[in-house]
This record gives sequence, structure tokens and C-alpha cells, in this order.
Amino acid sequence: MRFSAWNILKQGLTGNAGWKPHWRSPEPKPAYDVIIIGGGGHGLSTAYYLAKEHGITNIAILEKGYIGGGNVGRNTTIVRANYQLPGNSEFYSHSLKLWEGMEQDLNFNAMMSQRGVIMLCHSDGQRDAFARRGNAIVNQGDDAELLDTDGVRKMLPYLDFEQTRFPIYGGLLHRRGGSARHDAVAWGYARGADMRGVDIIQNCEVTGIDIENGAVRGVQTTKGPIRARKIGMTVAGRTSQVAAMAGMRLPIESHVLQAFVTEGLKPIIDTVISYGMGHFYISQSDKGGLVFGGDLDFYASYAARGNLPMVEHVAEAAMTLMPVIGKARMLRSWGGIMDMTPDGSPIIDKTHVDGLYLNGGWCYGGFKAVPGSGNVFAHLMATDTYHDAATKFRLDRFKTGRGLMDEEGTGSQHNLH
Amino acid sequence: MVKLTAKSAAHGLLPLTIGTVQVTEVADLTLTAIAPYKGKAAQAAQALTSAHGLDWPQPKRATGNGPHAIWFGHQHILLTGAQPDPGLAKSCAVTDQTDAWVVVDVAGQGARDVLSRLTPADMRDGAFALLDTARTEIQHMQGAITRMDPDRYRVMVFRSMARTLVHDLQTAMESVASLSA
Amino acid sequence: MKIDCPLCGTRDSREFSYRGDATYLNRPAADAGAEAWDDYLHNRDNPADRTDDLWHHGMGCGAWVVVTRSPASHEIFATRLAKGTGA
Amino acid sequence: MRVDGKGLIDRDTCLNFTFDGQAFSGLKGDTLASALLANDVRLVGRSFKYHRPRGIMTAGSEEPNALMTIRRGDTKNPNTRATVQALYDGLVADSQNAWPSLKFDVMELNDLAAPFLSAGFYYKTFMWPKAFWEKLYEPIIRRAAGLGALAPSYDGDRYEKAFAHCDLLIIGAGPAGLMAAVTAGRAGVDVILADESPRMGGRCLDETVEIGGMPSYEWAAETLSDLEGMANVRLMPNTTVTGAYDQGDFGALTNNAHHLADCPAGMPMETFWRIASKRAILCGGALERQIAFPSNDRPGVMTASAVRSYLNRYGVSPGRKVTVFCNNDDAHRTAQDLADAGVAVAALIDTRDDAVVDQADFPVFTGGRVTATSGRLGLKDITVEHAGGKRVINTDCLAVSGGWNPSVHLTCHMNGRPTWDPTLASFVPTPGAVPGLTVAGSAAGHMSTAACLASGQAEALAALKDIGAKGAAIDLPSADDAPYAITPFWDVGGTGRAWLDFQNDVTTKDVRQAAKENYRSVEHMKRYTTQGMATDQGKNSNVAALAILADATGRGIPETGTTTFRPPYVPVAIAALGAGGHGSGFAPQRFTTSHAATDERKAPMIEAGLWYRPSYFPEKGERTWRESCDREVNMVRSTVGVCDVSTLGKIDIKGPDAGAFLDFVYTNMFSTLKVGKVRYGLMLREDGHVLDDGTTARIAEDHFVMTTTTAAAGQVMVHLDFVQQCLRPELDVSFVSTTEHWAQFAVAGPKSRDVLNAVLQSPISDETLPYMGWCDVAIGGVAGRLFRISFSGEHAYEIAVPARFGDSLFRVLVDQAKAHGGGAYGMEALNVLRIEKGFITHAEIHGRTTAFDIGMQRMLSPKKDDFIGKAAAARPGLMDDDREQLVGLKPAGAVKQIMPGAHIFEPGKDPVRVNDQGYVTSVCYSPTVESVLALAFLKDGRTRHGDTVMAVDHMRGVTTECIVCDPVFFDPQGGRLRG
Repeated sequence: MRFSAWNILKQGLTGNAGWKPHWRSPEPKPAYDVIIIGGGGHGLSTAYYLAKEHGITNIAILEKGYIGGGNVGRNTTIVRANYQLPGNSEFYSHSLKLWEGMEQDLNFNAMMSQRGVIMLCHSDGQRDAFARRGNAIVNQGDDAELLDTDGVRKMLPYLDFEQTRFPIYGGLLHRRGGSARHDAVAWGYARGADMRGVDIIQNCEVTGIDIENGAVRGVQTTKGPIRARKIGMTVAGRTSQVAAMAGMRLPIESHVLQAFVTEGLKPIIDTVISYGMGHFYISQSDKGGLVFGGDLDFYASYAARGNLPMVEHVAEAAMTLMPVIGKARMLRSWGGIMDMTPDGSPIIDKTHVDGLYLNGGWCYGGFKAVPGSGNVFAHLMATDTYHDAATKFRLDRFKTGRGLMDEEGTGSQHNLH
Repeated sequence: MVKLTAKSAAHGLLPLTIGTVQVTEVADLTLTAIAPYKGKAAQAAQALTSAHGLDWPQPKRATGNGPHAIWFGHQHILLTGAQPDPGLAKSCAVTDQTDAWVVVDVAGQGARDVLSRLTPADMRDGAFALLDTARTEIQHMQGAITRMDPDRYRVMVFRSMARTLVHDLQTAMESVASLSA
Repeated sequence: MKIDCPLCGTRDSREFSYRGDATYLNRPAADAGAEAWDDYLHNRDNPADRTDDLWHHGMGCGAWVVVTRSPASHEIFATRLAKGTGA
Repeated sequence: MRVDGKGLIDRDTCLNFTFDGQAFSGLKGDTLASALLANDVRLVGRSFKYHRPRGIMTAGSEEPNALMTIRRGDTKNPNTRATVQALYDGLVADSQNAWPSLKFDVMELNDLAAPFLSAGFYYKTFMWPKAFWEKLYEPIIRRAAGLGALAPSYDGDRYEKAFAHCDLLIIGAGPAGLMAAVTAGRAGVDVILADESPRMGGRCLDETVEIGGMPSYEWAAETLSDLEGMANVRLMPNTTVTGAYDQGDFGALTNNAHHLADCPAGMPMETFWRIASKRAILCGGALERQIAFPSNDRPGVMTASAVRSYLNRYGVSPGRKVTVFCNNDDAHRTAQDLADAGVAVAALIDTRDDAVVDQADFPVFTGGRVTATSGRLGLKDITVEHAGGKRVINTDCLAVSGGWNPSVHLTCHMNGRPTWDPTLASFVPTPGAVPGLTVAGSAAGHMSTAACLASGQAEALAALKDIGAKGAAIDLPSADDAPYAITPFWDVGGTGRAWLDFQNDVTTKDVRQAAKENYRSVEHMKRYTTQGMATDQGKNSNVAALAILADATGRGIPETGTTTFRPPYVPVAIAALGAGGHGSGFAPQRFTTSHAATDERKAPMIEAGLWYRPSYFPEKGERTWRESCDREVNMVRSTVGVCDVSTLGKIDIKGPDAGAFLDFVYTNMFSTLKVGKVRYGLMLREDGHVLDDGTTARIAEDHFVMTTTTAAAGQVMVHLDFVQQCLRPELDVSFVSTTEHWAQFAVAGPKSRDVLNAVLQSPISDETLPYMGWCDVAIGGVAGRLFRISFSGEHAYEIAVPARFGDSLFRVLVDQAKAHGGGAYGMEALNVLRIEKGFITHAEIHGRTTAFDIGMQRMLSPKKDDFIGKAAAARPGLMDDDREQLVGLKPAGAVKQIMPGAHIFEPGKDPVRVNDQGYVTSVCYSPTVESVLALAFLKDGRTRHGDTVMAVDHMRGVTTECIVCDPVFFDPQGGRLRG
């Protein structure tokens, strides 16, 4: 059923009785052309683009829980393309362009809102680094503006420019960045994929990957064996476990990234603001909640929940930067499991097994990557060649040291990000 | 000839009394980090005892009264209030730390309540007895706390952070005073 | 979260920083080859049930501590000093 | 209305307050909610989506409707639950989310459009035309969203955080919590008893039951007075335990001052506690739930237990003619208590056909259903259908009970799921869900008072055993032990809208529609409909919503599952969680010993990490920083300058293996360094990239002093700790940071030795102290160290004395420098001096740089078998020829400025990513070379000296034609160093 104002009107007048399922819940067939392991944002968008752009529709998405139950449903909803290193630059640029046409493409309102992302800087050195980043963004063809203190003051008058611990020297504004309704992205891709014939199979956990003579043949699942010659792994925090079923040991550690949201408040924060001297960024949702992002808990974890010290750090950063939000009350805090690579950038690559493809290591960049990741991964799976926007996400880069993408400059080793 | 004058770490910041709690600077306290070399622990302990009359402190403990030997981390102890005997250098790395720290005493009824606003360390009587010591976080600063008397705690952070320490103590003291009023 | 520092006793995790898998204790020889170094620096089992990892009691005594714990439940099974103990 | 003879309030103390500007009065002991109800104020808010009129629903922190803004102006506190806001004299409360007034809210129009705003409607619309979402639809949605408004500026209210430790934390001081506390308190362990309310006692204060032969509130008071006498028991009223975390850690929030008209000076409004416990017992009680029936959301519809709370604790009846609607016996007490207090009970309606009501002097309808209500701004009538027919009852308050939900929330904070108990028709805590946390009382599903008391004691005894303490059972006081009889009943059905989530306006229809659209997973349903996402986080409605979803999907409730309860249990102010962060408190401030003297010279200070350092020292007549900076640079190059460099990390390294240790952490050799000498060292991370650089002096055969950069001082110390303890434990070496022990000053320039010889007790010469040497010195009897090293390229020294003499020495040195035509210099000049010489800082070694990139590949000593980073630095990717290499740039065309952060392109090439050749890291104007100079990284840069390139800065619109050159712009031979 196509969504339209007409349909809303019609359904509203007939008691909303005619709405249909947004996707089916089929039982798995014995075999598919392609299996996608993991029904999160990346898996769903991969299936969607395989169907839409490559004509491969005989696909099963196998999800051990409910679709969109992983990081696509527990992030801070930020979308941006303000990376600076080759590899990341072109990829996130590609992804942002897909975001910009996604809702019309999917006929599903994901409430993508390009309200701007501003990264604050607090020293001359940081401003120089941001200038470099801003220039890289523009070189890529995306947008960036370097604001001075007055420029920031004009946009964000409620920041504390007088007493804050680290004065605000300026900011790097990326106007096309913003936020989106995270769950809707998963649902939109699910509906789009389903309409093109993709089977979304929930509550179906993959328990083994069948490999014969160096090539995949299918998977074992809690709903029985399913055959396929091409299998893509898009399982985020569980990447190490699933890859281990194919005998792989990956440069990935799983960590928890925390986030929290306040009660609804009348609009105060119109853009996404990222603090430069601590791990803290913030935006306000359309419902009025202030959405806070922090950093990793700094230890390997699969617990998908946070501990207090990082929440407190984020709140302390908020209090020095914008004490005006002090009386907002934190309503809910949660955590997502991040698949962290040594250099903080993802892996989209073939594996040593024919027909087995890896899409993981998204660290904390996964949400904004959803359309781009699915798009380039579908390209890789369909054609066995790298998409132009994703030539550098190679699995062997750590071993060779070539093309490391350490955006933060903290090192291409675990736990430095 | 040039003459240099000394300024203490908390110069101009202390003393401070709010409610029943006082904070005073312990200035001019000689501090020496002492770390035994490999296989020299016994020799070092003996040297400490014979030169300074102090037992080598076990982890989390301080010894002495007057000069103290305070356990100060995984490889060091800190000798306070005495010039280190040169003989210690035979068995230990001996490093002057006198000027590296600001040393204050937080004393009076409620002193522990004040510190509980700054440190996650457990300072209940059963967990933190007289001459117990903790290397611990003090409001985002690396620090050390030693219980000198039932109601007196010796608090140390790096010298450059003296102002922050006093500010944080003052805020906590004001809070404790207002809440116990 | 609480961690038993073998020297300081039970302490709040906020006094510690984290370094990752205790495999870092088993540093290969400089000439061990690209595979060995890739494994040492990058590749991880990344288990959910039980792991040994390295924590630095930086806000405390400065000791590096090997913590045996469950990344899934955060239960801590054991701690020991890293010094001289190997992984 | 106030009810005579009831309540635990102080009837002699009258408190005045206003609500939406209208004056009212209440009594001491009232909450804002009870005072409003005493004044017959029923309409207190509006719902989120449809702006429907809302009244007070509960008497606790779970309240979804009565959210108000307390105080006005800068100190206003939005989204405060009137049900937990204690009344004080002069309190000012205002309603939220209604315009122009609470009674007439234009956004109520949304309610008329409700058929088109059903579950998930926004995902299906607002897409045409594309640009309208951001320009039209979303701005409207955002304006309508939100509840209260924050004050436009920070008010200065204080908040604080603190730590507490105990053996046993007891959460909730109702019958179970009090019993547990007494049992544990007598055993002598450290107990913390925390309770949300200012007055402890829990349901003991809300009910008319007896405990130990006395009214329950008296038993509570006696027990509390017992506990107050125990030194090992800490009572924390006004304290909500907000979250359960690992290893017995809990978060808790104490309200110190929200109940005070004026907050005393120094008092924090709230204290956020981090409580460390060995064991904990949750005695948090249970929350009553609603029944869904058409138009069940009118002001006057409440929970049955809240009506009892208002009556028994506050002496208030929320209505003049009250009706009770329930599916369980417990709610009958509401009717009975009201009747006993002389309040008119219009009817008792029980959904169960077999319900038995004794001695009722009010109409009773068994097997009854409320099928309709009326009253736009407050309940007027209800329609009841039962076996005997259908009738309209005039009533202004409907006390509803759909049963009780044990407060399992904290037990779910570590991802545990509760267990469905069909007897209670509720979820109960799953044992072990939070290690060390057990549950007693009604939170565990023990619904009678006697069972609560018994379980409180039993869990306390079990906890004592775990702690290793000896507990003894004490005689339990007598109390009612009536069984809790309930027959699940969720939804009356019918055609009208029946609300589940009152704040977010989620109805049973929305849940059913979600199921129909295949949002069958409970998480999907929640996220699609927003059910349970309001400020009560579903405390009032989740279980009922689940039951409806289970029904709609043909599953049982246990198979349907639950969503996850996450911390905090009640919302916590950012100011409390972030207490201490405001202003400068976010991070420690570090001051050098020369700070006061620098301040006196009016030098602007800048942050360098946590440190404060001077930018420049302005002289009379200088109008810009550049003028001062140029002067300071010229001064150092021509006479002498003094600069505080104490912030550089200093690490004292001792031991027989100190040399071997340094050989391992640096890429170059240190074991060969002669005593009395200093050497520059390069340090890699194990991943082969540059970590830091600095000089290290050999003090004695087994003694070195290492210096690090200011920025990396802490990181290097941790790194050394790691190497020593984890990688090379066999080395006999020990080290300690002496950064703070020494005040250290650079004295740089052709006249530096003259300045020093004016202050040193024994003069130095080129022979006694050659370049890259060090020696002991004395200044006025103070022992110090003098290093002949240079970060300016000039003949220069760094002199160190114990920090207590730093202030004094800095003044002495600056005076002497002035006498020699020089003076103090700051960070700006220091930066120019180093760029002129091509010396790198963390602008260049920014974490992605290799030794190869900065031209130091020869410093990776081939003589050493191993050092940190050796293997990884040998990876091909770290020394590919086309890596960006450090070069110098000078303007070569009309544009004389080079912008830091500019990217580099070949002339004539478009400035786009694929043509990118590198970037500019550091830029200065050099008064020495009389040109702008830049350091940059350029692909294959070392072979491109003399080439022309373009530095393009889109950010500031500056494109500069540059000539590539060696990064050392001045005195490449280094003659001045030895001068």
C-alpha cells in the first residue's frame, strides 16, 4: 500500500481499519540467492539496494530478534558527512546523498532533518585542525563553514561564552548534517525490501555458516538450514561471533556506546552540537527530548547498557558548555554495542571464503552510514567489485598499514578511540 | 647575590573554615618518593627502619607519627616530614617530591562528609582506619588521602591543581555545612 | 562498576583506564613477522562470555591489572597484577 | 475537598500558593497535588499529542499528567510532578503545553483530527512536496512538541554529587523496607535506607490498616525512631534510587531544597549519590494500573490507591462523589475508606461477576463495566453496563484499579526481564536479574501487609548471611494477611477511544493498529505508537498495552514479552548528573608557578590542555598580539627571552636498567648517552606512529630525566607504566613524574648565558656546559639543574628549581633579561620560533604521522633488536613514498598569507579530493625571515622542494601560490645553537 495524504484521509474516515502490514512475516524457504545475516539498518538497506539496483530479489534477511533492534534503534540519530580522510570522505558523502532522497525513494517519512551539525573548537590548534577538515569536506563536494566565536554566538546564543572551562573559539558547521527518526529508517527499508520480494525472517538466529571447498553454501539457523551462494554479514556488535562461524578472527572489539534523552521540552536546540573538549554531543528531537551522545564506556562489553561515569562525564560537559539545560531531566539512558576497529573506520570487503562478505566495524559511525553501507555492500555482493565510494574499507589495511583511516588521530590500535 | 624566596603550593588560598570543617595547608613538608630496586625490598625496609625508625608500610597503610612513611602506589612509598637518609639510595630510587604536591589537612566533624563529595574511595571507619591511605581520584584529580586522626584527613593532589582542590573543598564544605545545619 | 585492585582493594571503575585484551602482554619479537604482529595488534577473539583484559589503576596506585570478567554480564571473576604474570 | 479528621498533615500551618496565577492555600504536609485537589482543582495539564484535558492520576513519582513548571523566571523548573512537589509558602506553579490557557487550548484541535493522526501517521505523510518537511511540517511539529520550557538563562542553582558506601542498601521504606532495615540494623551492618518521600513509611502512611495492633503510620513512626537510634543505619528520606549498575553500584537522587521557599546559601538543590553496596534489597512497592475504557482519560479518573493516599495521608478527597471501578478486592478499600470518612461513594463497580463486597452502604455493581464518560474539562458522569442493565452515574471522581504492578524497574536495569505471574496478573522480578539485589514486599509480589513484613525480614536475613553478618529474626508484628484476589481485566472495548498512555495519547486502537501493520514485536509496537515513551516511561500503562498487544496478536502475555526498563527510575536533572561541571569545574585547572607574575604583566592566558600559559607579554603601545609577538621573537633572536616551560612532562627514571628501558621506549639509542649529556628522542606507539618527542638527560649512570610534550605528558606516563609492568618487567627500573616538583624556564637568545651567569652562584661557559649538556647549578643557595637545549634554534637553556622557588626565579630571570635588553615571551612567540626552525609539535605529530613522514626515519635505530613500534613501523603502508611528508611552504605569489588547514594542490588542478596533495599544519609570520612561513605535509614532499603548489583554503576563501622548501627556514646549519 502506497502511503499518501489521500490514503491517510481515506483510512481516517474509515476507522483506520484498512492498513496493511508494512512487511510480511514469511517462513524461510529452503534456499535463496542471497542471505543477509542481521536485520538492522545495514542489512535491511543492503537487501533493499540488491533488489532495487541489482535486480536480486530472492533474498532472505535473517534476524535473531526483531528488525531494527540493534544499533539502528539505539543511536543518537545524527546524520552527517563531515569526515576528512580519503575513504571516509567519499563514502559518507555518498551516504548523505542517499539520505537526501531516501524518503521519496522509500515512500516512508524517516523525518530526515538537515538542521545542521556544528563541531565546536576550543583552541587555535583545534581550529586549524577543523579548517583542515572543513577543506577536506568541501574538496569532497560537501558543505562546511568555519565559524568564529561570534558566528557561533549568533547561532547558539545559549552557550556559556563567559565562564565555560574551555572557551569557544569557533565551530565547523555542516549545514546538510542533521538528524532522522532512527527506527523509521529500518522500517522504511524493511517495507521497501519486502515490497520488492525480500523475505524478512525475524526471530531466526544463525547458528552456523556452511562452507564447502572454500565457498559458502548456506547457514544453519534456529529455523533450520537455509541455502545460499552469497551471504552477507551485517551484524554490528556481533560481528566477531558470526565471523567466527566462518573461521575468521577479526580486528574488532565490541564496546558499549552510551546515549540518553531527557523529558520533552519546548524547542531550544535547533542544530546538532558537538563539544570539542569532552565526549558530548546533543540535539533536540522533534518530540522535544534533548538527545545526548557520549563516548564508549572504554571497555569491551556486550551488555548494551551503560554505567554511570560516562553519563556523568557527558552531563558535566553539558553543564560547562550550556548550563541553561541544567534543569532538563534525563529520562532514559541506554547503550548500543559498537563493533570497534583499530582505526575507528569500517570494513566492507570480501572474505577468504567465496561468496561470504563482511560489512562491519562501524564503530560509532553506523547510523549515518545506513543508506550508503547498504548501497555499496549490495554493489560488492552483486558485482564482486568495490563501489567507487567504498574502495578503501579493506580488511587487510591493518596488516599492511596502507590506507588507515584514523580520523581522531589517536592511533590505529584498539581502545585508543 | 640573587635570593630566591619560597612560596607554598596553596599560598593565599588557605586556611579555610566552613561550618565544623577546617582545611589547612601542611607547608614545608619534605616528601620523598622511595622505590626499592629489584630484590632489594628487605634491604630497603631495613634502611628505612634504621635511618628513620619507620616500618615499611604495607599497601594502603602509613606508618609512623611525626615523620610518616606512606604507601604511595605500586612501586613507591612516600617519606614525609624527614630528609631522606642518603643510605636509602643504595637499595632504592630516591626522588625528591617535596614541591610536587599540595598537602592539606581536612579536619573536624563532617570532614569525611566533605571528602565523600570528592572521592569514590570508601572511608567508613571499618574500611579506612587510622593511618590507612588511599591513592584515589579526588574530583577528577589523581590524589592521595591518609587518615591522620579520627577526624583529620591528609589530602594531596599535584601542586598545580591547588586552586582547584581548594575550590572543590570549599564547595563541598558549604554544602555539608548547609545540609547539616 | 567496581574493580578489585590487587593492591588497593575494591575501587570504583572510574579510577581505571582500559587497554583491551590481555593478549597485549604477549608481545611478539620484533622480527616475528607481519602475521604475528597483525594478530597481536589487531585481531581479537572478542568473546562475550569471558575475557582477560588490561586495566590501569591510573587514578590510584598506577598498577596494571588483568581483569577476568564477562563482557556480557560485567561480572568480574578475578583480578591480578599484570606485572610479571603473562597473559 | 479537604476531609475533616483525616490525614497526616499539619492543619495549623496554612501555606499560600498560586497555580496559573490563581491564589490558593494548602496545609503543611501537602504536596502540590493534594493541595490542588483540596481546592477542587481538577484540570492540571494537557496531553502531548491531542492536547486533551488532564487531571491528577496518581499520588507518586509515576504521575503522567500533573506536570508543571515550578517558579518563574530564571529559576523555573519545568516538568515537575505536582504529586511529589512538597507545598511551601509562596510556591508558584504554572501549567504547561497549553495556549492561550489551560481551559481553552487551541491545540485541542488536534483531537478533532485524531482519526488522521493514528499510530505512525507521521511516517506515512509530510513527504510531499519534498522541501516542505523541513520548511513547513517539521517546524510546526517542533513548536507543538515538548512539555515545559527551560528558562532562557542559567540560574545559578547549586547541585552536587557525592559517594556513599554501605553493606546493605534498602530501597523503599514501606512495611517491607522498614522491617528489613530493623532486622539488618540490629545485626550491626552499615545500612542505608532510602525512600522517595520526605516522610518515610510508604503505604503505611496511605492505608487504614493496623500493624502490631496500632495504625500502620504509628508503627512506621516507632520503627523509624528505632532506626534513628542506630549509628550504623543511615536514613535517606527524599531520596530516589534511580539506577542499578554493576557490582552493587546504585545511583540515587536526594531532593534537598525543592520543598523550601528559599534555598539556604551553599545548599545544593539536589544531591546525586553514587552508592556502593555489598547487597541491596528492593522494597519499592507496587504501582496500580488503569483499566482501558472509552474516554477514560478525563480529569477525575485516577488510580484507586491514589484516592486512598489523598484521603488517608493528606486528608483530601479528590471528588465529592466518588466511584470505584476495579477488577480486584484491594480497590474495595478505597470505597470503604471514603465511606468511613464520610465521603459520598456513588458506586463500586467490579468487573468480576463473583466479587464479594461486605458491609457496603453504597451501590455495588459486580460484573460491571464503565462504557462511557462525559465532562469536557472534568469528569461529570459515567455510564455503567452490568448484568442489570445500563445506567448513568453522576460522579466527579472515578477511582480505577486494574490491579498492581510490582515495581520491578530496578531489577531490569541490567537487561534482566521480569517474569509473568499469572496469579497476580503481573510481572514480578526475576531472581538474580541484578546480582546482589533481592526484592521484598509488594515489589516481589507479596500483596498483604503481613507478607510484606515477613519478606522484608526474610530478605534482610538472607542479605546478612551473604555479607557475612549474623542476623536474628525478630517477632513480626501482627498485620492483615488477606489474599489478593484479582481477575485480569484490561479493556472494556467498545467503539470509543480508550487511553493507555495518558501523556502520549496512545489508545488501545493504536496498539491494535500497530499489530495489524505487523509491528507485532513489543519493541516495534512501542516505538511505532510511542506507547510507554512518555515521562512515566510506561509505569502506568505498559502492562495493559502488552495485554492488548498479546490479544491483538493472539499470543499470551509472557510470549509477547516486555520492553526494557532503563535507568533512571525517575528523571534526573542534568544539573545533578553533571554537578560540578558548571563554569571552570569541568576539568581541573593547572597553574604554573609563574602564573601570578605573568598575570601582573597583563599577559593574556590561553588553555594548553589543563594548563594556563601566557600568549604574549604586551608592552606599552602595542595594539595587537602580532606586534607583541614579533617583538618577542626579535628579542629572543637578538638578545634574550624567558619562558615558563614547566608544563612539559618530566619523568625521573632510575635503576640499573634505566638505559635499556629508554632504548626500548625510544626509537633511538639512550644507553650510549654520556652522563652530563642530553639527547633528543622520538617515541612511537606500538602501531608504529609517532607518540611523542622530547629530550632526555643522563643525570648519572643509572639516572635519567625524560621530558615529554605538555600535551602528551599523561599519556607517556601511562605508556611507560605499561611498558615497565606489562612488557619488560624484568628490567630493574623505576620512575616517577617530577613535572610538578620542578619549575622550569627557558632562557633563550644570544645573551642567555649572560643572564644565567648573573644569577648562578658559579658561572657557566661553553666548556663547562656545551650544547646538549646539563649540569647542577645553585641560585641563591637553591640547588637546581641547567640544561643546554633549545626549542628556538638559539643559544638557549632550560633552568629548573624546586617549584616553591618558581615564582621567585621567574621574576629574577625576567628582571635580568630586561637588564640585557630582553624579557619574557609567550606561546605565540614560542610557536613562531619553532616554526622558523622547522621543529614539530602535536600540530605535526597529530597521531597519524610516522617517523618517515617527518623525515626522522633514520632515528629508527637499526642497531636495536627491538623497540616500541619497530615492527609496526616497518609495515609497507607506513613508509610508502607517496605518503605526505613534512615540508616548508613560503608564499610565492601575490597572496602573502597561508591559511592553516589549507589543502595543497598542483597549480591548475581543481581543488577537489582526488587532486589533494596534502595540507598545511602550522603557519606563522616570521619577523626573522620577514615572510609568512608554513609547515605542511605534502605527498612525496621531500623530492619536491622548489616546486610551486597552491594552498587552498575554502573555509576563508584564501588560495596561496607557495614554493615548497625545507621545513628549516632559519639557520639550517644550527650555528646559533652553539653560539
